[in-house]
Amino acid sequence: MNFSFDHMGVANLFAGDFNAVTFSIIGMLLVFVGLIIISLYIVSLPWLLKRLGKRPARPTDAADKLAEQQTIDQEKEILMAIATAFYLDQNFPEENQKITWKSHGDVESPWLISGRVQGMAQRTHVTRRVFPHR
Amino acid sequence: MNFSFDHMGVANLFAGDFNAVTFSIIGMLLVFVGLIIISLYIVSLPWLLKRLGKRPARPTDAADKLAEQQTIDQEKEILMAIATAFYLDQNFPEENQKITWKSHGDVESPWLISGRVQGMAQRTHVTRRVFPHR
Amino acid sequence: MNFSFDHMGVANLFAGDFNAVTFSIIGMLLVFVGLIIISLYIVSLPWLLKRLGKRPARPTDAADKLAEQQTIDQEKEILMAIATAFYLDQNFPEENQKITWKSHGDVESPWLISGRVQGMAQRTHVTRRVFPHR
Amino acid sequence: MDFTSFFNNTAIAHLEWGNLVMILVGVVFIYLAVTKDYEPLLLVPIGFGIIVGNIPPIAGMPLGVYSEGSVLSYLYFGVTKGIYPPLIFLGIGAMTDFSTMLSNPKLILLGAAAQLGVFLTFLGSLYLGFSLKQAGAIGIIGGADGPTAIFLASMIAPELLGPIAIAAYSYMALVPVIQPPVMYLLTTKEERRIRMKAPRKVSRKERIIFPIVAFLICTLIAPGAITLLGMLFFGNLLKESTVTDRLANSARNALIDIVTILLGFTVGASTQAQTFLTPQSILIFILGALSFVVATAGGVIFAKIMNLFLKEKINPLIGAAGVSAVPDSARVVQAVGQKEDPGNFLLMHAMAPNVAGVIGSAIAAGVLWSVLGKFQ
Amino acid sequence: MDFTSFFNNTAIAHLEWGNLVMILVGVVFIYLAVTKDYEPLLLVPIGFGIIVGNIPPIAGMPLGVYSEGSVLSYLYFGVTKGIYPPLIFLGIGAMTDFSTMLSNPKLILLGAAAQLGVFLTFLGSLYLGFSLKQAGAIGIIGGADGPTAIFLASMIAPELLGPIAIAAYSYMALVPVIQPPVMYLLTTKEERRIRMKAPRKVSRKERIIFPIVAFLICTLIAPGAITLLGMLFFGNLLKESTVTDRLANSARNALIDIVTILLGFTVGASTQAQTFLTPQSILIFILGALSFVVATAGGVIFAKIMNLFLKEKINPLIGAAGVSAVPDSARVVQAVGQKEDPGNFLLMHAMAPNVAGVIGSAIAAGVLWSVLGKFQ
Amino acid sequence: MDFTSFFNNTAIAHLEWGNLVMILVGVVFIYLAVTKDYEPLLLVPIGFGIIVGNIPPIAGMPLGVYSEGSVLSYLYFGVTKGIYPPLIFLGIGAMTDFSTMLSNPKLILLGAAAQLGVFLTFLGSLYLGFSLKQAGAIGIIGGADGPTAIFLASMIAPELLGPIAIAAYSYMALVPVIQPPVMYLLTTKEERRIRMKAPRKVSRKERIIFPIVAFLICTLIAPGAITLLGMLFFGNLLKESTVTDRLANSARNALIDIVTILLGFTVGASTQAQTFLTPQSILIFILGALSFVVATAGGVIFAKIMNLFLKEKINPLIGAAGVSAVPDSARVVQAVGQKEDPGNFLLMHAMAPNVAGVIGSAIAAGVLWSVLGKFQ
Ligand code: NA
Ligand code: NA
Ligand code: NA
Repeated sequence: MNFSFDHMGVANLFAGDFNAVTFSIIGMLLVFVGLIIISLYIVSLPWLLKRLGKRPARPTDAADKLAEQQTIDQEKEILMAIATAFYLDQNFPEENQKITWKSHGDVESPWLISGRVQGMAQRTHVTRRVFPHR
Repeated sequence: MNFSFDHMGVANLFAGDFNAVTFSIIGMLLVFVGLIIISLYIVSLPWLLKRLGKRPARPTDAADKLAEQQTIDQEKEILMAIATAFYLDQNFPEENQKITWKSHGDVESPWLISGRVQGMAQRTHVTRRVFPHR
Repeated sequence: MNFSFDHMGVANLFAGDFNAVTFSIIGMLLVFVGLIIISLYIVSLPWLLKRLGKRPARPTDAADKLAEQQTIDQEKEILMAIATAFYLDQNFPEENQKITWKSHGDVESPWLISGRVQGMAQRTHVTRRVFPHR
Repeated sequence: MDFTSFFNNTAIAHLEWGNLVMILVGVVFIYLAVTKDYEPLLLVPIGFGIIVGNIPPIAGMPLGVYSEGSVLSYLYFGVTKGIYPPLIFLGIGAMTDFSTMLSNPKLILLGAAAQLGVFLTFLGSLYLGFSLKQAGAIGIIGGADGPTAIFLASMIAPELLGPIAIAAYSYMALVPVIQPPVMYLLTTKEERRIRMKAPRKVSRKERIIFPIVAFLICTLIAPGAITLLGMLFFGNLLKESTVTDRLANSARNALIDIVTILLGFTVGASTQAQTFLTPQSILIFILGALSFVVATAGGVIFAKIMNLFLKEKINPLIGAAGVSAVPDSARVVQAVGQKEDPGNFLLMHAMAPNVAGVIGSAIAAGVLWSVLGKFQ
Repeated sequence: MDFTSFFNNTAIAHLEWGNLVMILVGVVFIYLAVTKDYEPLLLVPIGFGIIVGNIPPIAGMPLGVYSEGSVLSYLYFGVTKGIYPPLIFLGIGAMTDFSTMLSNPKLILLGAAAQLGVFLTFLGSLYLGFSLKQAGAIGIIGGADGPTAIFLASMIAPELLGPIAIAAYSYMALVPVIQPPVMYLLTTKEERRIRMKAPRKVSRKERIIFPIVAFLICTLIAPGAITLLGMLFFGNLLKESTVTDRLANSARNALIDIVTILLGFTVGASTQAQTFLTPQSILIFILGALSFVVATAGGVIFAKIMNLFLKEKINPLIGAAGVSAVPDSARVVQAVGQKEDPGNFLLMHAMAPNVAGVIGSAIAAGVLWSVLGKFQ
Repeated sequence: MDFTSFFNNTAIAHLEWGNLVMILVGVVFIYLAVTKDYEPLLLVPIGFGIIVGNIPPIAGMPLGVYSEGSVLSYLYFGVTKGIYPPLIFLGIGAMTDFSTMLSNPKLILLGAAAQLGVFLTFLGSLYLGFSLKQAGAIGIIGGADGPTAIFLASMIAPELLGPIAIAAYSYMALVPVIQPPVMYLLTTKEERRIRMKAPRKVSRKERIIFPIVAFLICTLIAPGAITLLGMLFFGNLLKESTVTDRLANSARNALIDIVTILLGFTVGASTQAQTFLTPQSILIFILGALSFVVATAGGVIFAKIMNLFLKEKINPLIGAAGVSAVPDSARVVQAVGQKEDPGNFLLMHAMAPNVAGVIGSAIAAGVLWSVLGKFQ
């Protein structure tokens, strides 16, 4: 641990059978390889997503109808959710249900009620989410 | 730790002097006993609270007067608190006292000044708290 | 660890070569010494700050002009910062830059843009900070 | 120092098929969380943890959860010593509202009935040849409560902790898939349409006293539940007392979030294919699925039995919520009930057996621990 | 496997009278916190911890704080190693405003005078036969500062940690009950009516430099105070520098809340009747009460002595705030003063000796530790 | 028990010149943070920690970070075991927006080029006579990333942890002082005036998939980066998935703040003059400064080389942001660019190499660790 300048010298870079210069070059290369692959991945992803996205989208009419139907279904559910909330509010005036919702803000399975209700407020989110993801 | 199917068999449930079936039944019973006692406690608590609550409430007139007097006392204290706050605000314009209050938001002993001032804002809280609890 | 009253007595205060009474007196003195030095420091600090502050303040006119110039420079920078923010907002509508600013809310080096923009809103802070500190 | 030795220092050189399978499992977990909203707070950390845990490490470098001195091993310490689950229970307690249970005490029994899944799975595991301790730890998957399962496994069968934890959380996420078929099978259309009356209001005093008394009742019977129920009811007291709001707030936000992140991530990272992909793990997954089915059936059937004696009938669907998996199983009940009768609101009623199921599972875990803990 | 052996696995079978007494104590703590608002942030966690710690555990199961490998023992680690108190001081520093002290430096001396309670109690404990280290740890109860008391006890008398911690926190909660009689006894009506002038404004620069200089002064004299005062002034610097607002914010919210929960709960859980209900503990409680009385008297009397030399008299009531117990004793001062003269506002004046008392106690603890730590 | 022995129990009696120097350094750190706003979140905790660490402790009292059983030693545990850096990376991941990088993938290469500083400093340190492991740990200072430097040092050269950490953080704070001269030296006025086009918008899907794929790519090549990059990308997934918002929120607030406080404070406290003020430490500081210069030059020169092949020229200034030091070096780029052309907005473009530099440094650290970790 004690440091002294006595050991200074180029020989240190090649001590034992370890060539520190070669190692450094390979190290730099590995850094470049990693980041270049990431670059290539990024470049190709939009293209990949588009190609993957096209296949299920082929029967456009059917898909459109399905999406439309889903939206209608969801809106029904949202209305139902609002009705539920109203009912609960009437019967449990001590804000019980509020706490229950809050406690799992992000977990809306199975019918995603609150998620969709939230979505109503942030329209861009809903539309982005509803169509391409499902 | 290594698992094999060689040890499969009903005999496993009665290995040694340990009867796993009896144990499971007793286990289920214990779960039921615990939750049944909790149910019974819940059923009986309102009744208990009412019975306990009646005794001090007997001399109704006196109690009412006391409560009224307490409310008046409290309102005096609240006014005093507001006066204090105002005084402090005048003399320590750099919001020193704000920080001090904040640091113990929930601890208002001994005279509950800030608690009651808060209460003024949320009236339901004050009334609920002041009368039945003290 | 077992406690008994058998060992009660004044002799305990002088057991071995340890005089507990002397120790307590010295202990109290140390507490006082510490807090008295703090008092003296507090009393002398404003005086010290004033004396230290006077030296650079000597050529008052020049200093004032410098401060004024700095303020103008800063305001230019603030305008530039607002322009930057506007530009970013136009070109990155997905609120990227917001997140980046937020993530290091307090770190505004090197040109303190956001710090000064914040300061604009809380004028007292800016003026207090800009002049006596720099 | 040549390219070959360098290649041996990469992880690709050591990648096995099992790792790829597990990485895919991790990706599926994240996919389900993001697109289906299945318990994302659990599945995202576990899923990414699985991916991290299946990058094959280099020999001699302390990297994985099982590698002494590694950072992940220090973070995993909270799992192996059972520290994270009680802290999560503290936060859950600070967000749980026991009001519906207090206003509907008879529904509590449904939370007891659902523990049938625990004990039948225990017996099934014994039959298959697992040791007593292992069988107990596998059985508790039927409690449908991740923290409880991890806690008991860490105490009596640490060697099975990984698969038990993953199974428990997977099925909790899959509750909306597993439960409805069982519920339809065991109930008639008329039963599913039963409406229930709005329960009474609960006073603040009742809510403050409840966590103290409930803790005493449960742990005097099953002292093994002290740690989990102590924290659960402590958190609830912090919430209900209202004078300790700021503590309850930190418990149900910063504290539970941080512990959830660390628990999920390290549990995920404990699934290195080399030790995880065994017939034993697959058996545990099958037993876990069965225990969820049995627990659901237990709750529903017990509700039907209760109806034989009750004047005001209860909707047997809410028996399914007795498995806990708060609040997902209560939501499944609401969804199934509403499909039959869109004007039927079972959610709040289902919350009563739901939270009672948490208590019931903790008691069951305490009983299993206290008795089985003594065996080898 | 019969009902008898099952019964032996329950906690009821092992419950002793002492446990019932302690559970009742825990309930009383919670009751006082909820209905009287006495330091609820401390009394609720400690009270529930006492209840948890007095469910008799089953032999062989790692459950309690003293049981190796139990979850509670890991959480208690922060108490036994003295880790929690400095973290609490960090948070306190990040919420403390030293302005009133900076604008009124002579009032600092009152915070020194109140440490009389520490040293007299130390001598009294020695007289009664406690060892030097034990006496030092008992004496610090008179510092009226829970974290300081726990820290010193964990360092020099860990065997007394439980009773010392409970005594310190109990009396801190009871400050509004203990102090007023002493204050009335030692002051005349005229003294209590003394009004004090509003102090000067303090610059930001002064407030930023203060924690650094004060830390250097205190610890160069009493290096034993490095840990506590280092954290206290560090937290204060985070607050006053304003450039580290977000750190100060997390320190005085999430961090201090989480540590307070864990500290209170585990300290409470360390009071198992079997080890806690001893004559020794009762003695410590009596000595603790006396030390609070002596500390209060010390502050008030010193204020009266100071008045002999001062032109602008100070109200001797604010001497009582020198015991620390921030901010409760300052509020007691305000309440007592206002009863005599409703227009008299002593609160901010009392904050100066109040925070000075925290520093004074930490110095006293440092001195006790550095000297007594060397004895057996 | 006389005054002399008391004096020997004070810290003044043991104060050395070195301590005074270090205390002054701590004060300067705090001064720079408060008045110049140089990385205050790092410099204030480290600065106060330096002051605390240089109060000379009393022999036999567990006080400092190196003193077994002291509170500071427990808090320092997270530094010596490398636990804090990955937790900080978790929080950084949860606040990092990789969008600009995703929309500008070619700029990522600048983040690779800047790692030249790491490997040249490694060779320089070897030349000066440091051991292989020490040289690797010193080299990583050129990564301009405090947590990465601490992590690698704790793994392969714990004896140099103090000076390496202080050097890394000091130069990160001094980025606005170190980088501009290098940038001016290597670029022409015309180059500095190059404007860049606004990049394309990135979809949510791309942002969610990115952390998973990037983690796999990096760690399959350099498994030594698992811990740091696992946490970084995990945090980013928590943020981008949007279904785990509350976890991301706690990770980038309470968690990272608390860890930053503890890390900065204890790293500062590890600089006791008696062990810190050595020729070795000074050498490390000189090497650290050089590595920052080389890294900056590497990034700028590589950008100029890229321009030889690109139709749409990039502004070579943004190469300087490849050193990481997020987001300070990106801001330096913006400032230097804007001086030349007030209408030129390089900040967002510079963020791409900036975050790429973080990934690049972590890969470099993983490579150094996996190869050098095997030597004595
Ligand atoms: Na359950
Ligand atoms: Na005190
Ligand atoms: Na870097």
